[in-house]
Amino acid sequence: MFNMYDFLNNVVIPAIVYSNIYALASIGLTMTYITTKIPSFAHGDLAAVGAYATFYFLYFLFGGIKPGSVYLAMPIAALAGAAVAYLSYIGVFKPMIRRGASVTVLMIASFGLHFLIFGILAILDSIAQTVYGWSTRNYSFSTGEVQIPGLTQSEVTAITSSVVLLLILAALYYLLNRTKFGVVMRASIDNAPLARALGIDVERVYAISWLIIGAVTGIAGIYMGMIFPVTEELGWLRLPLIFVAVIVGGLSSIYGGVIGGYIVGWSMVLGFNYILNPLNLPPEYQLAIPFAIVIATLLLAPQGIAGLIAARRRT
Amino acid sequence: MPLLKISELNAGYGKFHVLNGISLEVERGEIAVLLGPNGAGKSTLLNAIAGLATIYSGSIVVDGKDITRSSPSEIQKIGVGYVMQSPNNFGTPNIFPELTVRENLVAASVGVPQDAAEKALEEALGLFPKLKELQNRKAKFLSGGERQMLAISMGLMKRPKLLMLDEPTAGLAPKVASDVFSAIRSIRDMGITILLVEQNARKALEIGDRAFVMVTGRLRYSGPAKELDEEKLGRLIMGQ
Amino acid sequence: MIRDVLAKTVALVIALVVVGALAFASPLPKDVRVLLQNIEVYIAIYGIYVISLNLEVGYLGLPQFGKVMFLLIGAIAVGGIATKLVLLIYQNAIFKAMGAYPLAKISDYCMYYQYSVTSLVNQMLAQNPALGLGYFLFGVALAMVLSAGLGVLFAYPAIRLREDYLGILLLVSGEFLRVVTYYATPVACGVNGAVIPDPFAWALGETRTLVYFIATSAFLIATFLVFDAIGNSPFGRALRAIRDSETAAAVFGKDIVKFRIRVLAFASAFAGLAGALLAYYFDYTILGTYLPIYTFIGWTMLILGGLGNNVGAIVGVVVYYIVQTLLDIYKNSLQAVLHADPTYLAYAIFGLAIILVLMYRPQGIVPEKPVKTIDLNKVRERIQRKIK
Amino acid sequence: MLEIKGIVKQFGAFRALDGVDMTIERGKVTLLIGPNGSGKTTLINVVTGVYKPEAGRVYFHDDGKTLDITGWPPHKVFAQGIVRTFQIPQIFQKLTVMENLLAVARGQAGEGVLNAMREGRWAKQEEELAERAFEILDLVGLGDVWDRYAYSLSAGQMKLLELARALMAGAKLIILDEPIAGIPIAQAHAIFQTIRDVNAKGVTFWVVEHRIDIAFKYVDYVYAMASGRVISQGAPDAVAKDPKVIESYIGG
Repeated sequence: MFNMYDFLNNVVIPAIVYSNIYALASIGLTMTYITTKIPSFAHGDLAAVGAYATFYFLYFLFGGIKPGSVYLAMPIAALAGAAVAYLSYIGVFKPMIRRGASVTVLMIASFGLHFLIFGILAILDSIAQTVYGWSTRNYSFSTGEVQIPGLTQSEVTAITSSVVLLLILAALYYLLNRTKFGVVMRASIDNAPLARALGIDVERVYAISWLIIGAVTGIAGIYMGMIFPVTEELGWLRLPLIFVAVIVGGLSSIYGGVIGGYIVGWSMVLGFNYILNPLNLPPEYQLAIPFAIVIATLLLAPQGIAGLIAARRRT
Repeated sequence: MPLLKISELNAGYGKFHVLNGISLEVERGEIAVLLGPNGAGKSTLLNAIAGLATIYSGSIVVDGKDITRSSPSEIQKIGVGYVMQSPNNFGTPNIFPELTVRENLVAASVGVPQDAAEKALEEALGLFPKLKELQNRKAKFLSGGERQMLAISMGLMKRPKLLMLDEPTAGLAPKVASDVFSAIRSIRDMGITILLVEQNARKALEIGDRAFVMVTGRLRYSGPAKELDEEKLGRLIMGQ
Repeated sequence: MIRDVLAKTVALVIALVVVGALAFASPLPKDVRVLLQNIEVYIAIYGIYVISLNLEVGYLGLPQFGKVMFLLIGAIAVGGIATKLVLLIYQNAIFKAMGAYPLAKISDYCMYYQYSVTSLVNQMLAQNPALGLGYFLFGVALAMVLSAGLGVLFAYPAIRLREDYLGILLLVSGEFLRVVTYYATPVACGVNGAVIPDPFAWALGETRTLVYFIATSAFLIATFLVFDAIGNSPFGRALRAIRDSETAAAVFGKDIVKFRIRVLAFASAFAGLAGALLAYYFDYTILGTYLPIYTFIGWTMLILGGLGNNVGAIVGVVVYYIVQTLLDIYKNSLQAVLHADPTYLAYAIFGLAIILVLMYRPQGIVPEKPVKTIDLNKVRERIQRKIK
Repeated sequence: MLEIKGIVKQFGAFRALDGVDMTIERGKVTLLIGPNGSGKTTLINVVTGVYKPEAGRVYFHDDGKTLDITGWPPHKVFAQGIVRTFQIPQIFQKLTVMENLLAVARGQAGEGVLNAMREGRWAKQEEELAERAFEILDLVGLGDVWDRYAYSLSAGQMKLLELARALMAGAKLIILDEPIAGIPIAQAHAIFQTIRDVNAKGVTFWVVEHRIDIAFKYVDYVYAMASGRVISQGAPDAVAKDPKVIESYIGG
């Protein structure tokens, strides 16, 4: 018998939360890719930076995490993510791109960066625990979610994360399509040699896009922290799935990445409820479903969702 | 004082030497045409002026300012507009295909104060009424002639003193090409000096005041356009 | 065999003998020797792993971001398949002692009595060194065959695609295989981890380490010899040509897909060998631990040592373990200063090192050398004499 | 040696090649000129199998036999001994000059992964190849830099390396796409002199080049194309004076 209440609680709510998290993380990775052509292995770490910034800020302010307080910290998470992303671009990627580094070399540099950020976060985490007694390891942000009477925490998170995702998408849409900077940024992505010839400082445009990438991913880190334990591995462990979302989305459009995130989130939850559970397969297999999807995507439509949409438009 | 003065310029791309000791002057308010066979280095000369090629020695002075070592954006600020060939030597078109006509013009007005940019935009759309109708269409859906008109308008957005055009009529039907030529004349009448690279030498010499002929990276002729007849041009190009 | 390759191999043998002597038969304090012994085995195993990675990355320019998959396959071959074979061989004896057939209900075996069964099996294997050796070689060979096959299979969807797609696909495939095998208890006891019978159960204590040291060193030497020989051959030259310009290589008749498949199969086989050795040496394996991080540790070693040079690959492994060991030795004092586990410091240091090497010394510690097939100087002289 | 008959190549509504007839004589150096967009590179691409023509045939005469190679894939065209170079040199940057040559030799026994380990199977062949490679390098004037890395060469030397590599690959007909683009004049003359030297050894050349003032001095026969058609052909002097050719460059 179909039970609406179970369906909402076991399928819709978790699917929305997962999807929003992967969508938020995919926005940044897609932007990294379309601006500077780097499938960055350090992308997940930007989310971890956002999560840790939230922690330290809230512990510094309140000595702990109070209901609703993560939203107070959201600007800090965005700022921290933006700062680290900006430094990565200016300090590592920009000089390497200027020297003509190949995609593979940039990918290796990005995992060097992953090691670096990951190591620093872990050390800071230990210091926070041993010196200041802040128990940040394996903590969850769920207690920092706002409380709405009559709704469970998951339901609230499903709503808030959707609102945040929509707000970010609206802001990005406005920025890209309604501001001069947005036009310049799209121009730099579309035809960089011409942009340079027209006197656009393409590197500066990319640097600003990295600020945006870091800010959005830092915010994604807060929501990751609501359902996964916060450690320095918070983002890194999600990275393969973020890659899946981005590839399925087509690596060429932010909105494609969001759709990819939704495909990852829903396929995992639906697969868990309607394939794994009835067949008595271990729940961890839900990770394998998006992996299977990406392998199928590469076999059948390497250009992903965005490619399919573009192809339809052409015909 | 000439608007553009190039002295003993040697330039190319990295290891690839293209220009050998080019010296030339373009006066204010004239249309100078640059002719020569493919591979003579015409586009490279324009790229060098725009700051997009490697300069080994020599100097480029625009409006009394030495721009030999300046960046592309500095050169634009001094007043050099550049409409590249399409596709250019980076393999890209001279417009932004994914942007609308209007957005293309906005992108080309980077660094111009808001009100001046809006004025320039209206002016550009006034120069080519066709573009005004199409201003919200993505550039990739424009015809060849419309694309060239858009590219020329983009070159005008910063109100340059010198506008360089690289083969603006390549691949266009004769009727469309002559529209482009008359547009070039009206741009000159706005007081903008023009340096034009053209395949269609006959047409170019008709509208040009001064002509240069380049062959294999060297300047072979420099003088009034009227004095360059076709026979002479033919001999220059054929290397005899 | 090319003289240059032979000379390098001999140098490697001498180096291994010297450190072996230091570790097993020197007046050094016991704890120092034990430390050395362990590091040596790891260096030998990771040496194989990184040399095979070098053929893919350094020679062919293939973005092998799924390398850990083959350590995993090695572990499956040993802990999942070869182990079961031994259990099958001894099943009657086990039944007599424990009252159950281990393979009859695998989940019970994994959860309740795999330790006691394995210690029983080890006692029997200690009496039968020949069977132990056969079981060891079977596991190794199986790991190599499985790795070669699966390596090609998993790369196939993207083998014609751009480097970034291929790299990500390999990474994701590794994760796919890890998740699927880890949570399938019958493969290698899932979350419990599989206890692996010791093929050299007859050797005890330091002797066991010595046996492993000799075995892994022998494999390292063989691997080095094979990879350096094919690197310094027309084959190795063709790979580098493809790496430098796929367009030109294709124009001159090189079938790029075919070369990619050959290299993937060959290199994966040896990475699988490394995985099998690791599993045997550790005599225990949890498939869930084969995380992408080990791919990147391999890359770190290779980048530091020098891409495109097999000596560099080994140097990179050695440097990595020296830093790691120093951090281990000063662990406590570092911990006091840092207020954190020095392992994390290692991550940060290696991350920074990769970035700095890529930016300021992309050739690594030992730069790539031209392919040496025959003595070209001699040919040159001969021709010049002929002209005169 | 190469006979091109009535080739038509259409891209959408655009007719890039409009019935081209051309003959490349064995043992000669033939030059192809024409303004941008006249269809020169398209024609090369049709001959070397990159594009399939809508109409027309390409015949290759060799060893007394005639092969219809129309529409053959690139590697099969290559196998017949027709090698082309690219406008932008596609050399193997991190290989030495010598390795660049050895890497492209045909039929190497040591290119299989298993044979690679058995030196005995390929060492002798390698010696022979090296000898031939040195001869070719001496011929094109790169003998002194044989052990340098290719990336350290000058632009002119890179063009020579491309030529040497084509010879190493056993080419009977070498198609050069702009062999002296971007090369200083003295070196450009040296390259054409080398082309003549190699030609004297029996290799046929078909050269596309814009810098006609230099090229005309070194070639036997010239074809001029405009708008996808051959508009003139003959000895260099005659073509240079042909009003139709001058017109094509002036008229646009």
